[in-house]
Amino acid sequence: MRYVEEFRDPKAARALIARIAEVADAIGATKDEPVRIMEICGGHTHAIFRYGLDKLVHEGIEFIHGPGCPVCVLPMARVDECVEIAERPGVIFTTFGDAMRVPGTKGSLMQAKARGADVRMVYSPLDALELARRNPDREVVFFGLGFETTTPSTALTLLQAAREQIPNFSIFCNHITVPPPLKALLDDPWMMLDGFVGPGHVSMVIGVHAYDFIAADYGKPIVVAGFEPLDLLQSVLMVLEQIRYGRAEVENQYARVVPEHGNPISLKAIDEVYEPRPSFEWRGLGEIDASGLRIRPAFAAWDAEEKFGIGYAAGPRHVAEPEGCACGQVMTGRIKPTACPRFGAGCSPETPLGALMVSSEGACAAYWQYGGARVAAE
Amino acid sequence: MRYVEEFRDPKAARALIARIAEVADAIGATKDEPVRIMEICGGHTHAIFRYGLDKLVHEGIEFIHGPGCPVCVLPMARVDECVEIAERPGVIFTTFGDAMRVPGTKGSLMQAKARGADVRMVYSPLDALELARRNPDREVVFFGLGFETTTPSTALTLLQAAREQIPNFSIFCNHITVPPPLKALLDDPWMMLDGFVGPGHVSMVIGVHAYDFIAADYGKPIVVAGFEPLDLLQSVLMVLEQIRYGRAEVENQYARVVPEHGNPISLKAIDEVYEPRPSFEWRGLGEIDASGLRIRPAFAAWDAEEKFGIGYAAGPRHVAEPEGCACGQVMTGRIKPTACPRFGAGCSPETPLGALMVSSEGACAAYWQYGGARVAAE
Amino acid sequence: MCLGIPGRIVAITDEARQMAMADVSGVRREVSVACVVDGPLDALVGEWVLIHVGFAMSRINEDEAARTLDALRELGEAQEALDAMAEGAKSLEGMS
Amino acid sequence: MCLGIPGRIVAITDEARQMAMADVSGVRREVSVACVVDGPLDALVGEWVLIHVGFAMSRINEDEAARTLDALRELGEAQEALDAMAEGAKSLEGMS
Amino acid sequence: MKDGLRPARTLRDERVTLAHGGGGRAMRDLVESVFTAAFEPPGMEDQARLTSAALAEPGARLAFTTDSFVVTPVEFPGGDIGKLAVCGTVNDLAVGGARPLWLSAAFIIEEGCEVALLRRIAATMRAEADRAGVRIVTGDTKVVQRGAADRVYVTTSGVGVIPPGREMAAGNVRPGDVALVNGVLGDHGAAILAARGDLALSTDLQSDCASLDRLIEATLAAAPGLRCARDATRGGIASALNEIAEASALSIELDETALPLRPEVKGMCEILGLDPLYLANEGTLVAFVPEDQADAALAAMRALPEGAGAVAIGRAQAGEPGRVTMRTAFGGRRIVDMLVGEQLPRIC
Amino acid sequence: MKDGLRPARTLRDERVTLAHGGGGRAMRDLVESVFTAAFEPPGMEDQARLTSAALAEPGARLAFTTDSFVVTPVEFPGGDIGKLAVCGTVNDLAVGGARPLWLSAAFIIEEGCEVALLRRIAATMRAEADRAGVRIVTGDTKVVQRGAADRVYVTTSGVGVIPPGREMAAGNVRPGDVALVNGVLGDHGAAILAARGDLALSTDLQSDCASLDRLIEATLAAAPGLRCARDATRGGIASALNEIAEASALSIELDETALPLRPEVKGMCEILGLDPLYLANEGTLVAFVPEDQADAALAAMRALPEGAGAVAIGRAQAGEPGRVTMRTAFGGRRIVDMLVGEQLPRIC
Ligand code: SF4
Ligand code: SF4
Ligand SMILES: [Mg+2]
Ligand SMILES: [Mg+2]
Ligand SMILES: [Mg+2]
Ligand SMILES: [Mg+2]
Ligand SMILES: [Mg+2]
Ligand SMILES: [Mg+2]
Ligand SMILES: [Mg+2]
Ligand SMILES: [Mg+2]
Ligand SMILES: [Mg+2]
Ligand SMILES: [Mg+2]
Repeated sequence: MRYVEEFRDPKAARALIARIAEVADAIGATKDEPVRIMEICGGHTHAIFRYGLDKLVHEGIEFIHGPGCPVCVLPMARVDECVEIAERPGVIFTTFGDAMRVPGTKGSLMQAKARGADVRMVYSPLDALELARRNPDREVVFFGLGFETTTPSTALTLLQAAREQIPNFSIFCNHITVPPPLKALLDDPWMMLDGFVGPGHVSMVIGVHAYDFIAADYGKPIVVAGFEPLDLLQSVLMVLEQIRYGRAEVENQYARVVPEHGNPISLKAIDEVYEPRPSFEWRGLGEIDASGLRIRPAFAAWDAEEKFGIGYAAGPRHVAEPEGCACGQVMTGRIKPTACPRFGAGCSPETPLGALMVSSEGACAAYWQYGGARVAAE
Repeated sequence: MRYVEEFRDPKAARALIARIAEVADAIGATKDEPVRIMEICGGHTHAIFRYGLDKLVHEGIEFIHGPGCPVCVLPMARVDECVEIAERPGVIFTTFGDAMRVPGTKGSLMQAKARGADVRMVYSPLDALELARRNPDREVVFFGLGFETTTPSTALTLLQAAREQIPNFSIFCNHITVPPPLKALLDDPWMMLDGFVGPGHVSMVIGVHAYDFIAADYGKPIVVAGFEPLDLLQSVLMVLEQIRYGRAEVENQYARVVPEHGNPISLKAIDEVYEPRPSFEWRGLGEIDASGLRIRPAFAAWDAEEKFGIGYAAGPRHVAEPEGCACGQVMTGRIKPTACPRFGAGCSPETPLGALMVSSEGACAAYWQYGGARVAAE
Repeated sequence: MCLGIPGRIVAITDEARQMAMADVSGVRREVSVACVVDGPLDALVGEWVLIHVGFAMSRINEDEAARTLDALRELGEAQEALDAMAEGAKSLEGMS
Repeated sequence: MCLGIPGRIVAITDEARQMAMADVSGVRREVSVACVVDGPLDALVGEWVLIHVGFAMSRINEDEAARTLDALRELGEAQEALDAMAEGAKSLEGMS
Repeated sequence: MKDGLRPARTLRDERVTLAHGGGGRAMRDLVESVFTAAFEPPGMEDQARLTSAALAEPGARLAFTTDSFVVTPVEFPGGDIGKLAVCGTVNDLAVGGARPLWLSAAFIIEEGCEVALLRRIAATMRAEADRAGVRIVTGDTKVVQRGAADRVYVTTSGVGVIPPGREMAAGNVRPGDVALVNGVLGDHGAAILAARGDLALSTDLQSDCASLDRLIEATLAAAPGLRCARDATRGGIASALNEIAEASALSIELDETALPLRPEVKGMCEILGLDPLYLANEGTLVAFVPEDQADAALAAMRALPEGAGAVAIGRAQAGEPGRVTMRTAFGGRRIVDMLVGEQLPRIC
Repeated sequence: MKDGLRPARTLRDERVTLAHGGGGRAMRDLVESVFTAAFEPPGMEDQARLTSAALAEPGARLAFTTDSFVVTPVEFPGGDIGKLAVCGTVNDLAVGGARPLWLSAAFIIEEGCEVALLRRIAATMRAEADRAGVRIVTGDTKVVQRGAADRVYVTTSGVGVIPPGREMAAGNVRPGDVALVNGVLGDHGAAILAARGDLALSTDLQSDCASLDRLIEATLAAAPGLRCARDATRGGIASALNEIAEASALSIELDETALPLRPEVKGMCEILGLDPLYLANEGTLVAFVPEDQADAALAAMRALPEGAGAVAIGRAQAGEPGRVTMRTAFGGRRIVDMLVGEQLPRIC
């Protein structure tokens, strides 16, 4: 697999690991006083565990798993609204598979499906649009979920629906943006991060300068990274080098995919279709200003919130998170999943309490599945 | 079972059979020159075979099986129209079970169901109306089929739908009336009938005087009969007695159920909802004037012909009957089923060519199932 | 044609829609009594009716039923006497 | 977040809708190329793109990829040399 | 968990989702908590491993049968699909003279099916298996999309042993043999028709669903000449008799007055225009015995609750091979043919 | 007909209707014309009656297994539901060391199903049964309403004989034993995902669906110490290994670089975010052999087409009972847990 397998080369990995260790030692990182690097993106969390990178790198490097999983930060109230829409007669509710198992107070979409709702997994919003074309007597709703990487795809799909004037298609928009929660994290006085590995696929759309404030305003290094293990290791090394030499810059490890200024066509589509919401609720993080997108009034005909009078269109609604769930603290890097009192004691992938245990991107699920907590240290 | 089992008493049956034999001998009926009595009604045909009456009575009595089976006389074109309606998206097509297997050029309703049409068997038109109430987003069509016995039930159901203003219910009206085809039969110069056993359940609605013309104009005896074996035997005896004494009257053997003037409420409902069609096609008999009913324009909203622009509303349509099928000749008593060249040779209940082999009331099916042709004479 | 079966009205279930519960040998079904009402609905309870496709189409006339049955019964008894005579004749034959 | 995978455009399937067939290790899927067009669609055939939820989101920059890989390869070779030295040191140890 | 051990198997879900069919832990939870908990199979390999002294006896034969059960509704007066699935397969073994030993049970479950329903079904299966002295030793579960099944389907297969020298077969019937049934006809079919609800008929009828292995052993003990038996399931007694007539190349004549029928079954048949001879039974068999053993066979049947209503209903005759007829109450005679398709309720 | 004999069994219908499930003549037409015509079972009683010298051998055990097959689409590259149903049950017998002898086959058919499809399925079943040397000896068909099944479901049960002294079981695995697979992983699951069409992915992948009885006999001959084998069906190789680890109270370590995967399977997994270790296989097993017999076992497998791609993928170890881990390409180690529910395609 071109552009994939080259970046999984064990020889180069060993070299990077050795260099990381060198630099870690040079800057005095130790197990007890580690350098704390947040990989913002759940995809990076997943890769770290899949390849066991956390165990391979110097013990003075601690990965903090950030909030960059759109499924994990989805608040219960939004899941409930998905279920409500899906259970309306005549609706075909389409979603990425990730969202099927996230629990709300009325259960998950998978459970709604079992109760009779017509919930279908799709690979692409374009497939949902095609379903709408083929089922003119049904209302097809697409659960628009994701960060800037995914937003252009739903925007372009909506524009296509508008061009074809497909009346029975709408998007339940839950798109969110990466920079605002990072700002919130950095503003938290309790926070102690030394650097960031940035989500490469977000920057593929928005470019690298969206993170300038991290370096400029907060003095933290950030390296925009690809998703293969060598990408991650190289990015960690680049963060460490910045720390070693007292730099705080935005660097681009993933230049093969990420243009400095992002993708203008994608950005234009986002801007045409969406506008910022005043605020949006993040699971575990609460309401964050201007962190969510909504469909512009011009496209209200394809906005499921307007069509069904649900969600923010019906006034904000808050649902309490399950008792004892420490998702918020895990997501902000305050504790490791294993430190949550419910981890493995009531909360497991079979019976997830929080979204972090549901999504395969979630830190808790990753700890569970790949044994971050359970494989005996080598 | 009160009012049923008393009329199945073997002792009385033997007495009736003996009396029938006496009278038959007295009037000189023989196997070669039999008295030919038409039981008009398919229900009577069924009972004759179910109880083996044809074999038990004097060999000088020949039963001629009349056209009184609404399923048997249903022309292929109407079956095709049923299938067309049933195959429209959103339609729930409801029918009595009898009509499920009748073949049209597009197969039967059962085959349409197998291809995907939503065809449901109901016991009563009221059950179809209830389906319409419960499925407001579907069009529920009831296949109104039957003689005067059944017509009041669909009329009252339609009136109920109109009272409740149920918009998604309609009746595909195929109701027909008994007297016109009898007149047609009697006008046929080829016809050689000596008397009739009349359909009791029709007279329960229309009374006995509807048959006055048979006695008055054609000089043939007719006895309105019940459906239990003693009813039938007694009625045959009554016909024979009329013949013996040269009478031609309308007699009522079934007075426990049949009032002389029928049922005024039923007659009123029929008259309110239906009007005669100029003519209607009968399978095997062709078009017969004023032999069918249609829904009055005032109730067009519940008339499936109007709603779907099908059937007589779309102009009459004729479909040729299958080649070699002698249904018409069997139904007019010209030949016995076993004389049909296709009987058992291409036409059997498994692969029926004509409706007479499909309906369990049909003479061919009765011959087949109960062995009229196949049990060795005792 | 037109399967009909005697049943007994055991209860009125819906005055407005003229619906009643009928019993046929222990099988119960709600039927319309619209065609057989001629006074207060309650008066139908206990009555025998002829049922077709979910409608009570006719009330059964008990007197007429009895009349027909009596005639048949007489015939049956006469036949029995005849049968007995025939049997007697046969056994006499057997003796000869 | 945001699973993305490199694939190669092998054909244009719908000019009007800007759809193309992409190939990922022998798996083919129709994707939108709306985000990566900058000229005639046909020019995309043969190009490598990064695919996410049915959209080609970015063209892969072969030069940048090569640059990154070269750096990694150098590192790897340096490591190999180091490994060999370590191995040598170890076998020397073994001899002692 | 924190110690790395697997959690104890629990199933908290109220309804089955597609996750329970995925081959993972959710499926194991379902299987262990619902099915193996009830059946207690001997081991968890992909196949049961079994030994039986009876099977090893010289001349003994192995009997093997299968049936899928798809009844609607899944629970009905007198039983549920699980009871049917055990009785049906036990009976298909027993009517061949086999002693039932082991059953398999495979479940196709519709997404959304209530777990509590599955537990009830598993419990009745275990209870009925215990009653019949068989073990459910292996099984399977699959979950299909909503709308791709009707709550749950059960397929059972059965293995039994036919003791040496025992040879019951439809082809063994001889002219003069008497046809016996162990009880009333048509209860199951009529009860299901009513329970389905779409004809809005209600009755107090119960399915006759029962295991008949004990009845057959008792009948064999009393009437060792027992030629054959058939459980009169789909297609009713008429179909069973037609098959026997065909296999034996004889004719069978029934006596209408002898047929045991409940008033409710007659009533339902009159209302809907059905013939009770074609209604399904699930605990009723027809057996043929030599005339001189008929009384002994009937007495043995009647000594058991499942044979309390046993009567002779007709006999086999030479000639007219394959034909079943019925002598009607007043001396008529009519063919009792096989059903063509299924019986449809009719108005006329 | 005019002479009163039954018509020859013919089936002219193109599609199955409810009439074909009614227990009457239409059903017989379907069964005889489609299924018994293909399977040629020994007799038409309600149960097959069977004898086998192998079963009578002292110490021999009977193996019994069942599975329902509900795959969508019913026909797919590399096979159809019938081939799956035969291979799956043959394999569930074979992996326990049994020689498969007899199968039952029960069909649940959706109203409207094409008769031609059923004929094709019956033909592949017969062909695959012949290949595996088993006979389909008994069966059943049921027809359900449209929308109450997905064209056709097949449940097969299998009976086989485990020769005296042969004892393969997951609990027999010992530390140091080597885990072998007979070929590439995940082809079936990936081929079905693509064939289903709703993700609009197309590949040239074929299901690996195959009978493995011959392969197991050959492996046993070459490596008599063969501890156990499991076909890695639903839940993939990961689930099979977890079950073995648990049953043997050992841990198993896989070597990521040794896992045989086709590029297309890797591609599909990358696109959808799936893990090939959890993809279903239908002709792939994992077997454990003592280390000193591993090469002989591999050689024996590789001599057969269904084992041409055989490789060692890991080994059993003492400690951490029940755990399966994988050594990643550059030395990391991660747990390979059982799947929880089913793998869902993901975007992130
Ligand atoms: S273990 Fe469960 S409850 Fe605790 S933080 Fe993780 S997901 Fe939330
Ligand atoms: S045998 Fe068939 S073709 Fe001939 S008259 Fe009867 S139904 Fe018609
Ligand atoms: Mg069977
Ligand atoms: Mg059976
Ligand atoms: Mg049976
Ligand atoms: Mg299984
Ligand atoms: Mg259903
Ligand atoms: Mg199994
Ligand atoms: Mg299996
Ligand atoms: Mg298996
Ligand atoms: Mg069967
Ligand atoms: Mg379907």
